[in-house]
Order: sequence, then C-alpha cells, then structure tokens
Amino acid sequence: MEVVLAVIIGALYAAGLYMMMRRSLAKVVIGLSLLSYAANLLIFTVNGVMRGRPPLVPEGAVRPVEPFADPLPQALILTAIVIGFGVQAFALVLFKRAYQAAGTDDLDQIRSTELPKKSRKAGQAQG
Amino acid sequence: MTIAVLSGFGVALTAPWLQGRLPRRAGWLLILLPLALTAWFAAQLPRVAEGTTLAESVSWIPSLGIDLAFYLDGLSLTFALLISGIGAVVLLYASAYLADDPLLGRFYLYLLVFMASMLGTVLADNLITLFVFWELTSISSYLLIGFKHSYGTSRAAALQALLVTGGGGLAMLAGLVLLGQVAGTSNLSSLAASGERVRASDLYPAILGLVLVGAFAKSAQFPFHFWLPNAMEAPTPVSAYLHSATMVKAGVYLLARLSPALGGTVEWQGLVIGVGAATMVLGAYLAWQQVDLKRILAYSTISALGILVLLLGVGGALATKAALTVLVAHSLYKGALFLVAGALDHETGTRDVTQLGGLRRAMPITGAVALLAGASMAGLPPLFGFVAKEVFYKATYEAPDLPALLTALAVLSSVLTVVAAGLVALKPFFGVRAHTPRHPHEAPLRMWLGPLFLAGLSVLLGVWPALVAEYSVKPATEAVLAGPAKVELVLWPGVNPVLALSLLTLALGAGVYVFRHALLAWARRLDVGKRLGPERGYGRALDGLLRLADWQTDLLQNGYLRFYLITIVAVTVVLVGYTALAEADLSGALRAPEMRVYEGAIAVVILAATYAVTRAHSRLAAVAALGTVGYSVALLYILFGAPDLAMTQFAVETLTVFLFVLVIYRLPRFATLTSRMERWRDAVIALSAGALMTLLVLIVTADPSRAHVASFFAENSVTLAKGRNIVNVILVDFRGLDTLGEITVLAVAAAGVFALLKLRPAQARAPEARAERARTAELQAVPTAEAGADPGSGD
Amino acid sequence: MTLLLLLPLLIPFLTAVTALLAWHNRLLQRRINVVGAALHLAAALGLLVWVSREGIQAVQIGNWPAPFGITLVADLFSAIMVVMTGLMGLTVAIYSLGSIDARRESFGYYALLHTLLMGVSGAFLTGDIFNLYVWFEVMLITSFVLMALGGSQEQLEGALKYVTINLLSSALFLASVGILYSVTGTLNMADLARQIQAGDTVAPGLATVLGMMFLVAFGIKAGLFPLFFWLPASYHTPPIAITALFSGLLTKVGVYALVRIFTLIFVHDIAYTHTLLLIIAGLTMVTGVLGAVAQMEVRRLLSFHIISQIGYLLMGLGLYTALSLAGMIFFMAHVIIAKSALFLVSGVIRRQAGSYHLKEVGGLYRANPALAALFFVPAMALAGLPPLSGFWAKLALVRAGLETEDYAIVAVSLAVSLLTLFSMTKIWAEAFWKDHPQPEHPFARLAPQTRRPLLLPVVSLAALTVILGVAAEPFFALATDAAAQLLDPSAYIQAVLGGGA
Amino acid sequence: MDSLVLRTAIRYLLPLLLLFSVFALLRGHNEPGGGFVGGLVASSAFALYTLAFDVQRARQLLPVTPRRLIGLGLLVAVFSGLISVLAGDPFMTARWDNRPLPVVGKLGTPLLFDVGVYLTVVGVVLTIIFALAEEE
Repeated sequence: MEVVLAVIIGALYAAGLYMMMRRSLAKVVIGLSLLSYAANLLIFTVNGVMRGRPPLVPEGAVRPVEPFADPLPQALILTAIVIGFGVQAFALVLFKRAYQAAGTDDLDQIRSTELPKKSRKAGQAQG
Repeated sequence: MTIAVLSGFGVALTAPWLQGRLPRRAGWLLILLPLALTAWFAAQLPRVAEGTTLAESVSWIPSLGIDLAFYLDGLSLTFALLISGIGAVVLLYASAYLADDPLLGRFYLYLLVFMASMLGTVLADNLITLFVFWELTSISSYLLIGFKHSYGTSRAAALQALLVTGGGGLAMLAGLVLLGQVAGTSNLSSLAASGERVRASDLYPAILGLVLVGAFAKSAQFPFHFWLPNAMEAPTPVSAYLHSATMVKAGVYLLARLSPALGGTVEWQGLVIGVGAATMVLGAYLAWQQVDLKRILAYSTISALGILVLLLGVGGALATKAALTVLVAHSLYKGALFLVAGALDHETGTRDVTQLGGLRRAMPITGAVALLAGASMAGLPPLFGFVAKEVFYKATYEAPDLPALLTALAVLSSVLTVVAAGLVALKPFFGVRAHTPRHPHEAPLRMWLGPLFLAGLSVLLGVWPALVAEYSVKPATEAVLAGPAKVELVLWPGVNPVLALSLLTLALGAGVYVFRHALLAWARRLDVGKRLGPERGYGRALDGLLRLADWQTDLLQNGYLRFYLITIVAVTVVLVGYTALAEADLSGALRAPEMRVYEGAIAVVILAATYAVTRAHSRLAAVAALGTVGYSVALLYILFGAPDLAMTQFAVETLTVFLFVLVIYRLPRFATLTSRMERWRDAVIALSAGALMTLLVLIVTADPSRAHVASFFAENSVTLAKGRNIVNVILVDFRGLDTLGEITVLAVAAAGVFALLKLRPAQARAPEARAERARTAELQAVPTAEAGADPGSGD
Repeated sequence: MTLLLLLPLLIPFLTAVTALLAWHNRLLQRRINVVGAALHLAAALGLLVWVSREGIQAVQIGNWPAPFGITLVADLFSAIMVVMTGLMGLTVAIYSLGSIDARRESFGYYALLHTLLMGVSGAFLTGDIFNLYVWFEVMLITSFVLMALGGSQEQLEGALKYVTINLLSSALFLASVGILYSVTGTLNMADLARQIQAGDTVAPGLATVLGMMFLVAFGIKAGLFPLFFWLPASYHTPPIAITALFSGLLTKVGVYALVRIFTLIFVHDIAYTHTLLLIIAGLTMVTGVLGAVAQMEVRRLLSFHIISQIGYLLMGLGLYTALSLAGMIFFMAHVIIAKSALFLVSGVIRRQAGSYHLKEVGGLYRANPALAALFFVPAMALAGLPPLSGFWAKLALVRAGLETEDYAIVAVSLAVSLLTLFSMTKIWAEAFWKDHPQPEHPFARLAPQTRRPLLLPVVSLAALTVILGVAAEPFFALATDAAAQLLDPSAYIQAVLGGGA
Repeated sequence: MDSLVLRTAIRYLLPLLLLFSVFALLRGHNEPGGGFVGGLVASSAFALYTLAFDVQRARQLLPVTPRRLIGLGLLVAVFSGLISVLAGDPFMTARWDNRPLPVVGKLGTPLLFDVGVYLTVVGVVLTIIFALAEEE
C-alpha cells in the first residue's frame, strides 16, 4: 500500500504546489490546504501503515496487542492538523481582506509593497 | 602612553558640551590637551634618541589575542610629535576659522577623535589594534570632510574618501590577519624577527599586495590618489591636518613600520618604487595646473607622498633617512601653507589663484608665513625643505637600481613643485592687487600664530638640522631599519652633483613659473587624466554598482508571488533531488504496489478529486473536490488504525469547508489568468516536486524495520500514564508541551481572524470603490501603514 | 532551579493570557506588558548565569525520561539567544508604549507581542525537533497576526506573501520531521545526533538528503538566498516596533535552527553540507547587500541588510571552526542589537522628518544631534567599524576563514562589508546631513510622554553596541565557550540523555 | 440558509452534540476522543446553530464570550502543568487521584489539561465563526 500512498502524496504535493503558483488568491489558499494534507499523509505513510490495529490498549490489559500502529506519528499528525486548521483559518480571512483592500484577487497586481523602481505604473499592465 | 591615546577620546566626547557651555573659551581649553601631549612626547625625545623604547600593554580581548599594546620608538615618536604638535596648531586655528559655525563643538569632537586615533595608529604595537585606530581615522576623516554637510559636493567627497580608504583598509585587514598568522605574532615590535619566515611564505605575495593596497589607498598613491583633491571640500584646518600633515602619512608610516618584515624583496621594490614614482610625478604634474589654492596644495601633497613611498621602496639607510627628513619637512611647510590658504580664503572669500594678487600689504604676517613655507617647499636654502631635498636627491642619485631614471623623475617633479610653491606663496601676495569678493584684512592672531610657528620651525631646523637629525630622524631610521644607522643632516654639504641638481631645479622651476601660461595651454591640450583617470573608474564603478543593484533587485524581488514560489520549489527540487540521486541509496524504491480493492477505490477517489481541484472552473467545485480529498484522507486514517486522526480530520474538514464557503464566495469567480505555456511550466515544476516526494517516501518505506520510541509508550501508557488511548496519552501527557504550543497557535489564530475582520484602517474605502482601481494615483500616495499609528492618533 | 528553564516560556505565556483577559483595559495591558517583558529578561539572564556556571542544563517535561518525552535544554548558545529575546522583548515593549496606536493596543497587540516571545524562547530551548516545529508555528502565526494587525492595504499585501511562503516552509519542515522520525525512531535532537553519528540506523546518504530538506525549510525562515523573498516583501509594512522585533528575532530563529541541526545532527558529511552552506552564505551576503544598495526607503534598505547579515551568520556556521562559531554567536548578538536599534531610530526619523523615504527627509543632523549620534553608532557597528561590536564579529569570521583557507568567502565578506558601509552612509547623508527637501519643514518635537519610551530603548541598544565593542572580552569569551559546546556536542547529548543512555 | 428543517433539527441536536462532546473529552484518555475532538464537536454544534439562526442568538447561548473561553482554556491548561511544579516535580508531571470514577476513569492533571484544550478549541472556533458570520 505504501507505493500507492506514495503516489497519492506526490499527487497532492504536485497539485498543491501547482495551485499555489496560480495568480488567483483563492487558488493559492486551496493549494495550501492540499499541501497540508500531503504533509500529514506523508508522515503517516513513512512511519509504516498497518491495517486496523489502532494504538489502543484493550480494557484490562497493560499494553496493546502487537502489531499496532505507531501512536507517535498519529499524535504528531493530530497536532499538525489542528495547527494547520488554525493557520488556514487565518490565511483564508487574510486573503479575503487582502482582496478587499487591493480590489483584485489577481496576485500579479498585488505588488504595491515592492514595485520595481522603473515600473511604478506596472500595476495595470496585465489587467 | 595608553592614557595619552585614550585621553583624546575622553576629551573629545566632552567637546560639544564644553563648546555649548563656554563658546568663547572652549578652543583655548581644548588645546591644552594636544599641548600637554606634545610636551610629554617631547620629553621622551632624549631617551628615545638614546635608543630606549617604551612599551605598554593592557589586555583587551585576550580571546582574540588582541592587546591594547603601545610601543614608542623613534619612528612612532616622530609621528606622535607631528600629530600632537600640528594638532595644537590646527585646533587653535580652527577656533577662529570656524568661530561662527554653530557646529564648532562637533568639529572639535571629530578633530580630537581623529587626533587620538592617529596617535593610536602610530603607537599601536598590535596589528589589530593598529587597524582599529586606522579605521577610526577614516571615519573621523569622513565626518570632517563632510563637515559642510549641506553641500552635495562635500557629502560626495566624504563618501569617496571613506570608500577608497575604507576599501583599502578592508584589504589591509585581510593582509594583517594573514601576516599575523604567518609570522606567528601580532606584535609589531617583534614582527621584524620573523621577517625571514614571512618573506619565504607562499602567502607573502598576497600579504604584500593586500597591505600595500591599504597603505596606498590611505596615502593617496596612484591609482587611489583621486580622493585627496576632492577631500579639499573639508574645512581648511582639516585639510592642513589630516590631508597633508598626518592621516595621509599613515600609509607611509605603515610601510616604514612593516618594511623590516615585508621589505627588501623584488616584489616590494618593484611595487613600492613604481607606485611611489608614478604618484610623485603625477601629483607634481597636476599640481601646478590647478587654479584652486587647496587643490594645488593637495596635488603637491600627493607628489610628496609619492616621494616618501618611493624612498621607502628603495630602502636602506640613506633612502630611509631621506624619507623621514622629507616627511618632517613636508609636514611643517605643507601644514603652514594650507593654513595660509585658509586664511586667504577666510579673508578674501576666494581660493582661486587667478583672482588673488598683491595682498602682502593687507596681510603682511600671512604673507611672510607663506613666503617662508613656500621657500621651504621649493627647496630654497637655508630652509629645512632644502635640507630635505638634498638628501632626497642624494638618495635617488645613489639608489642601487635605476639611479638615473629615479633622479630624473625626482628632478622633474621637484621642478613642478617649485612652480606650485610659487603659485601658492608668491602669486597671492605679489604683483597687481586683484579684486576679491571680500575686503581683505590680516587674519586674527589665532590664525597666524600657528602657521608662523610652523614656518619658524622650517627656518630653525634648516639652520640647525642636527637637532632633528639626532632626536628624530636618526632614531626613526634605526627603528625602520631595525638596526643602528649613521644619520647626519647638514645644511651645507659642499659642492657636489646633488647641489647642482638643486640649483638646476630652482632655475628650471623659476623658468616654468614665468612661462606657465603658455605651458599650461600646451599641457591642457595633452591632458588625458580627465578621460581615462582612475577617478572616472571610481564613478563608473559606483554607477555600475547602483545599476547592478537595481537590476538584481528588480529581477529577484519583483513582487510576483508565483515567481517566488516557483524559485523556492525549484531550488528545493534541485537541492534535495540532486542530493538524493547522488548520495542516497535508491534501491528498494522501485517495487510493485500491493493493496486491497477498497483501498484502491479510495486512492482513485483522492487522485481524481485532487486532479479535479486543479481543473475546477468554479469556486464551489474546487471546494467540493477539496472536501472530497479531505474526507477520503480521513477514511484512510480509519483504515490504517488511526481513529483519533480520522475523527479530528472529519471535524476539521467540516469546519474548513464551512469557512471556505463563507470566505470564498467573497472572492471573485475563477478566471484563467495565465497562458498555456506558463501553466505547463508550473505543472512541470510542481510535478517534479511531487515526484521527488514520492521518491522520498518510497526510499524511506523500503526498509520498514526500525526500533522506535513507540515501544516505550506502549509499555508505559497504562501503567504509568494511566490511559489506554496511547495517542491521547501522548498528546496530554508524554508530549503535553506540544499540545500547549498548539492551543496557543489556535488562540493566536482566533485573535488574528478577529482583528483582521474587526480592525480596519481608519479611512478604509469601500471595496467596490477600490475595485474601480485608480491604481496609479493610489500607488503614488500610498497611505502608509502607520498613518493611524503616528503622532496624531498615536498615544 | 529547573524552573529557570521554564520561566522564559511561562512568563510571556502568562503575560499574554493576562493581557488577553484584560482585553478592555488598555492601561492595564500596557503595564503588564512592561512588567512581563522585564521579568522575561530577568529570567533569561538568570538562565544564562546558571548555564555558564553549571554547564548545559536540561529538564524533562512531564518527568518522562528522554528521548520519550520532551526535553527543554539550554546550552550557552540557547541561553544567549534567550537573553537576546528578552532584550528585544523589553526594548520593543517599551518602544511600543510610545509608538503603537490605541486601536492596535486594544486589539491584543501586547498579548501577541508576548506570545511571540514565548514562541521564540520555546524554539531556542527545546531539545525536541517536533516541539521545535510547534514553537516555530507559535512564532509564525503570531508574526502573521502582528504583520497584518491594523489591516492597511500594504500590510495585507505584505502579509499575504509572508504567510504563503512561510506556510510552504512549515509544510516542508513538517514532512522532514516525519521522515526523520521514520528513519531514526526518535524526535529528541540529542538522540538524533547520536543515531546519525553512529550511522547504523540511518544511511548517511539519506541523512544528507534530510539535511537538505531542513536546510530549505529553515533557510526560508532564515532568509537565505534564494529563499528570502518574503522578507523584503513584507518587513516594511507593519509599524516600526513590529519590524524591529521581527528583524531582531524571526530570521534569527531560522539561523538558530540551522546552527543547531548543522552542529548537532547533520555533521556526518561536512565536506558536502558545510561547503554548500558557505556558497549559500556568500550569495546571501551579496544579494542582500545589493538589494539594500538599491533602496531609498529606510525600512526596505534595512530589511535587505537583514538578509546580508544572515549571510555572515551562515558563513560562521559553514566554516565550522571554534573561532568561526564564536564569531557567529557574537555576530548574532551584535546584529540583533544593532539592527533593531537602527529600525527603532528610523521610526524616530519618520516622526521627526515626516517620512521613511530618503528623498523626502533630511536636516536631522542639525535638528536632532542626539538622534544623529544614536543612528551613527549602530550604523557604523553594522558596517563593522572598529571598535564597535560588528568589527570583532567580522574579524573573527575573517580570521577563521583565512585559517581554513576559504579565501573566496573572506573576500566576499570584506567586499560586502564595504557595501554595507556604503548603504549606511547613504542613510546618514540623506536623512541627517542633507537639508530637508522642504526648507521650512517643521521637525516634530517628541511629546514628553512618547519621548521616553521611544528614546530609552534606542539609547540602551546604541550603548550596548558600544559596550559589546569596547569591552568585548567577556562577551567574546562567552561566545567562545558557547562555540566549544556546539563543536563538541557530547556534553549536550550527555545533559539530555543522561550518562547511561 | 433559511431552513426550517435545520432550525428544528439543531434545537434537538445541540444538546445532544454538546453532551457527546463532553463525553468525547472525558473518555478520550482511554478510547478515541479527547479535548480536540470534543472541542471541535461542541463548536460545530454552535456553528450549525449560527447557520440556522444568527450570531446574536448563538452568542446568547454562551454564558461567556468566546474570547474569555480561550483565555480560560489556556489558563486551565497551564495551571494543570504548574501543579506539579509546586510539588517540586518538572512542569507537567502528571498527578493522579487513584480512585476510578464512572465514564471518566481516573482523575488527574492530564485530564484537566485536556479540559483546557477543549475550552480553548471551543473558544477559538467560535471566535472565528462568529466574527466571520457577523461579516455577512
């Protein structure tokens, strides 16, 4: 299964990065989402996928039944998912506000903080 | 000695305050310091003349092997006396010259800092300590050249001097560090002993080159000379002090100081003599063509510095003696002449020699000083300049290599120097009284006392040269040669070829002076310096630098987010990918997939949904596809034994979709903005990054058997941590600190969303109005970020 | 005593929470802010004293033995960095009192400020690579919010790029940690060091690949060439107090992380990794300083200089000798102080002369001589002029480079030093020496209640650059000790894992 | 999104979901669940309520503002870790009361920590959702 998951991870990365390279704000934020799926799934996959077998100790026992999935990556991913959620929420709202402030969602026109010297009016070049 | 150096810095810091308190007396009070220093150094003369040296050392930064070490021998004492003595003269002079300047306090500050740094430079016994003071002279020189800071020319000249000498200084730093490494010591006084080792080292050419660049830049040697005439933007006392008598001689000092370690080789002689000779001739050639008094003096200073460097290149007792004699003579007459030029400027309002004439009645004392100092410069007996020129000629005449050429060049430059002396000392005071912008009076006492003293010294030492020979030139020569030397100076050496050359020089000089107008026209036609000179190179380099900087910045920091991302991704792919292919074991990465049908179904769904996200034409479709990916990933988590992950992923996914829907509807519809070419390019880069990650996963999963800390958690989760859900136990106990950080992230994100939505700029315009995009106008007058933050609404 | 390791995290955390709960009481928040920052600095100094007396200290959070739980660990380098964090925190906390507007204050500015300090301190003190990720995220999200707080168009546009690029870096960081765990089975950095040195659990080639991934992930945060784009795009947009804080701390955390992993974990193939670091260092210096040369806006100019200075820090790491690492640590302290001082001064320039743009200001040399001095000293320190702090830092690096015969990087560093001097004199000539372009420009006097909070931090920082330079010995000796600890990680590993492990 | 079905459904769903969220929180130490999941479920319930009605009414449902909830959650979390510091152990060393309770299992500081997580998550999600919904 790792091979298939590896392909999925690659696809998620590729799609996420591709979306981030678009000019539209909305696509960039979607790309960020894909990227975090990819990273989480990557951690999950490289640490050995095992069908069934959650890292739970049965009632009354003192240790889980072997073999069981490594609980640590799961905890890491859980942390990463939650952090990712917070950051995504912020990014979403930030992008929305940036759109409102700049009046466009075309990133090629959102350059007012660093316009090159010679093209102060380049803003409308590619409307 | 340490106190002598450091007191200057201490007093300097009080100067602005003192000037504020006692505007009339501050100058008189401050001059006590250089006077005291002069007295102290003068008191050391007899002992040093006997061959004793003084050394002091305070530990400064032992971790770097740097001591605040000072060392006084004949060479440093000669310099120290010039620095403190002329310092006193200049300080006194400046108190009158700049009496009306509101920034006089700061002037004293800079001047005293400079004086202390210069003393530090010539007294330092540690290579790095020397460099510290050396750079301090550069920076105080910067502040002094730019003293008339309102003028663009002053600022440009200050910058030029700083860049040229500072750049040379940096090269020198590398040279000094290497020298210290090769010699095994950073003590200047013990460097001579390791001269053999240094000269034999592979690094010797590099050390020599780097140190010479620093010394030449500081001492205005060709091709770095151009900063010095431009530095005449400084107030005249500064020119007199820094740019003729002291700072520019720091390079000469360093050459003299390091010649026992570095000198005597073919490389040394070739470079030092060559550069010195070129500078000597060039300076003299340019000096007499100038019309500005200060520029005449500046170029002739360059010429004199060339002589000094040339003589140190020749080396040996005779040339070294000559160098030190010229050094003293030049400092005395050139300092005086600069101050005279300042007085003329101050009284008449111009420094243009063509506009000056017949002032001897209006300014008799200044005129007399000019005459004496000018005579010394021209090399007329019985002034000290004559003595110096005699030994200079003798040294070239008897030079071991190329004596004829060197002597010819020496005579040539001296002839032109005579002309320059005439222009400065005769032209303004004799002949027809010219009309000047201001009605001239004699300069005030404080402005003629010092120059008169210096000119007087030129006479005294000319008549009695043994005085300077015994107390200064001889011990200094011995210090340079690192051994005993027979040094005598006499006013009248008898009739010999050298005397003949001196007379010839005067005669030719007088001739050229008389016919200078005709010769000038001829020389101007021939002039190539303006077109090809190194100053033009400096200008070009500066322009080129600015253009390069603009080009690079526009190229890299162009504002296109996607360009940034593409670059970063490409760099990652290249760096990580190359390393993976070159260094990692790829075997095992290629293997057949193994899976169950329902797993395959989920995989297909994820891949299809992922593709759909990238191809979606509507926002809703994209979000729906994204959600599908998220929920499918959660399914995978369930299948592979991660129920907690799955629950969290489900919940988070639901909320995320909810947020997306709330927000993304506020954004415009999807539109295809990029060209097909760009999309392909991006797809290739993105896919290669994806492929890289796939490869990494395959490499890593090829060998699944590893000992993990997991067994510890399994072992102790129930017994010690009292929980059966190991994932949760990790989150709240084993790695609770992660979770604490994590909820902090969440809290801040919430605060951020809240602030973004509720805190708007004070004069926010409606988005619709923005969308109209009066873009250009807006960019010109970007309301700054702090518009609301600043004085008005600020707190 | 182990509490000292925790206090640099707890104090800002509690300060932030208190400020959050005192949401509507602005005055109380302002007071808490200063008290919290002062306590943080005091705790940091206490930690430094403790570590320099007793050696490397570690505490196992939750009392779980390493490498199973999370370890907080302070060696001298960490402790020095925490002190710098405390110093920046206090200076900016005070400066903010006089420069941050009431609206930002009432939207949680002070809570955010202290959360940032917590995140940064956490990153410096953690001994666990995933925990490092968490602290990075705390620091990042807080910086995102601070960057955008106020919501002006410039800020939002800058933040947009800042956020996107940094999230890319975080995703890469996270993936690298995941892979690292899968091949070593541990997240504890000391344990990682041991395993990769031993070379039996993980193939050295694969370890190098991981090193490259971390290099890119941290390199983005540190602002290395060619990954620095987010920095000049955004650093000049928020209020100057925030910019100063960011410049002092954020990129430095990236550098800290690079130093940590490339002295502790990935030192198995120095010929490859550290040579690469040197090449990147040179390019970072040059592109950064050229960017600065091209700017006429003070904040942008200084922002590009941050990048250039990062190059020097990386040079110290890449040379990887006792002297170069000591120089790097000294440089770090120096540049944090000098650069923040310059940013804070530029805020005063803006107030008095009316703009951040060099074409639009001038005349301050006469109007405010004290400010001129307060600019000149840190500016010259940054340019590496002796005997100020920057000189000793550069001298150590140059000497280390000449000793290892890496002449190219030495030549580049010296040339860049000259260009730094050039751009510092540009600000000096334009803002101070030149007359104001409007002859009758009124130089705003600082109101008494803003004067002290604005000038006190600047004066202190400028004084520090002088002290760090003139009395460099104790600081350099400390840096030398810290470098020795970095170069020989056995004490670190011992402190974290204990004797038997 | 005016939907009578949703409104009616949420009236009954809300208490159920909240109850479930607390259940997920409390049993999280032994079965899948925990503070995060619990907090997310609880806040989803309020999110649905907001969707069905409006922000005002959703706010009224809460005894404290979400912002307070965040502060409270953070304080509880850090306090649970500080208890052991007072006893001289390292930060976050767990302390347990060994008498098991029904549903909850044993009481201990990690559980208290999880309660802090729960409160913070609810506060955070509600802050975000309310702020966004008020934009509409």
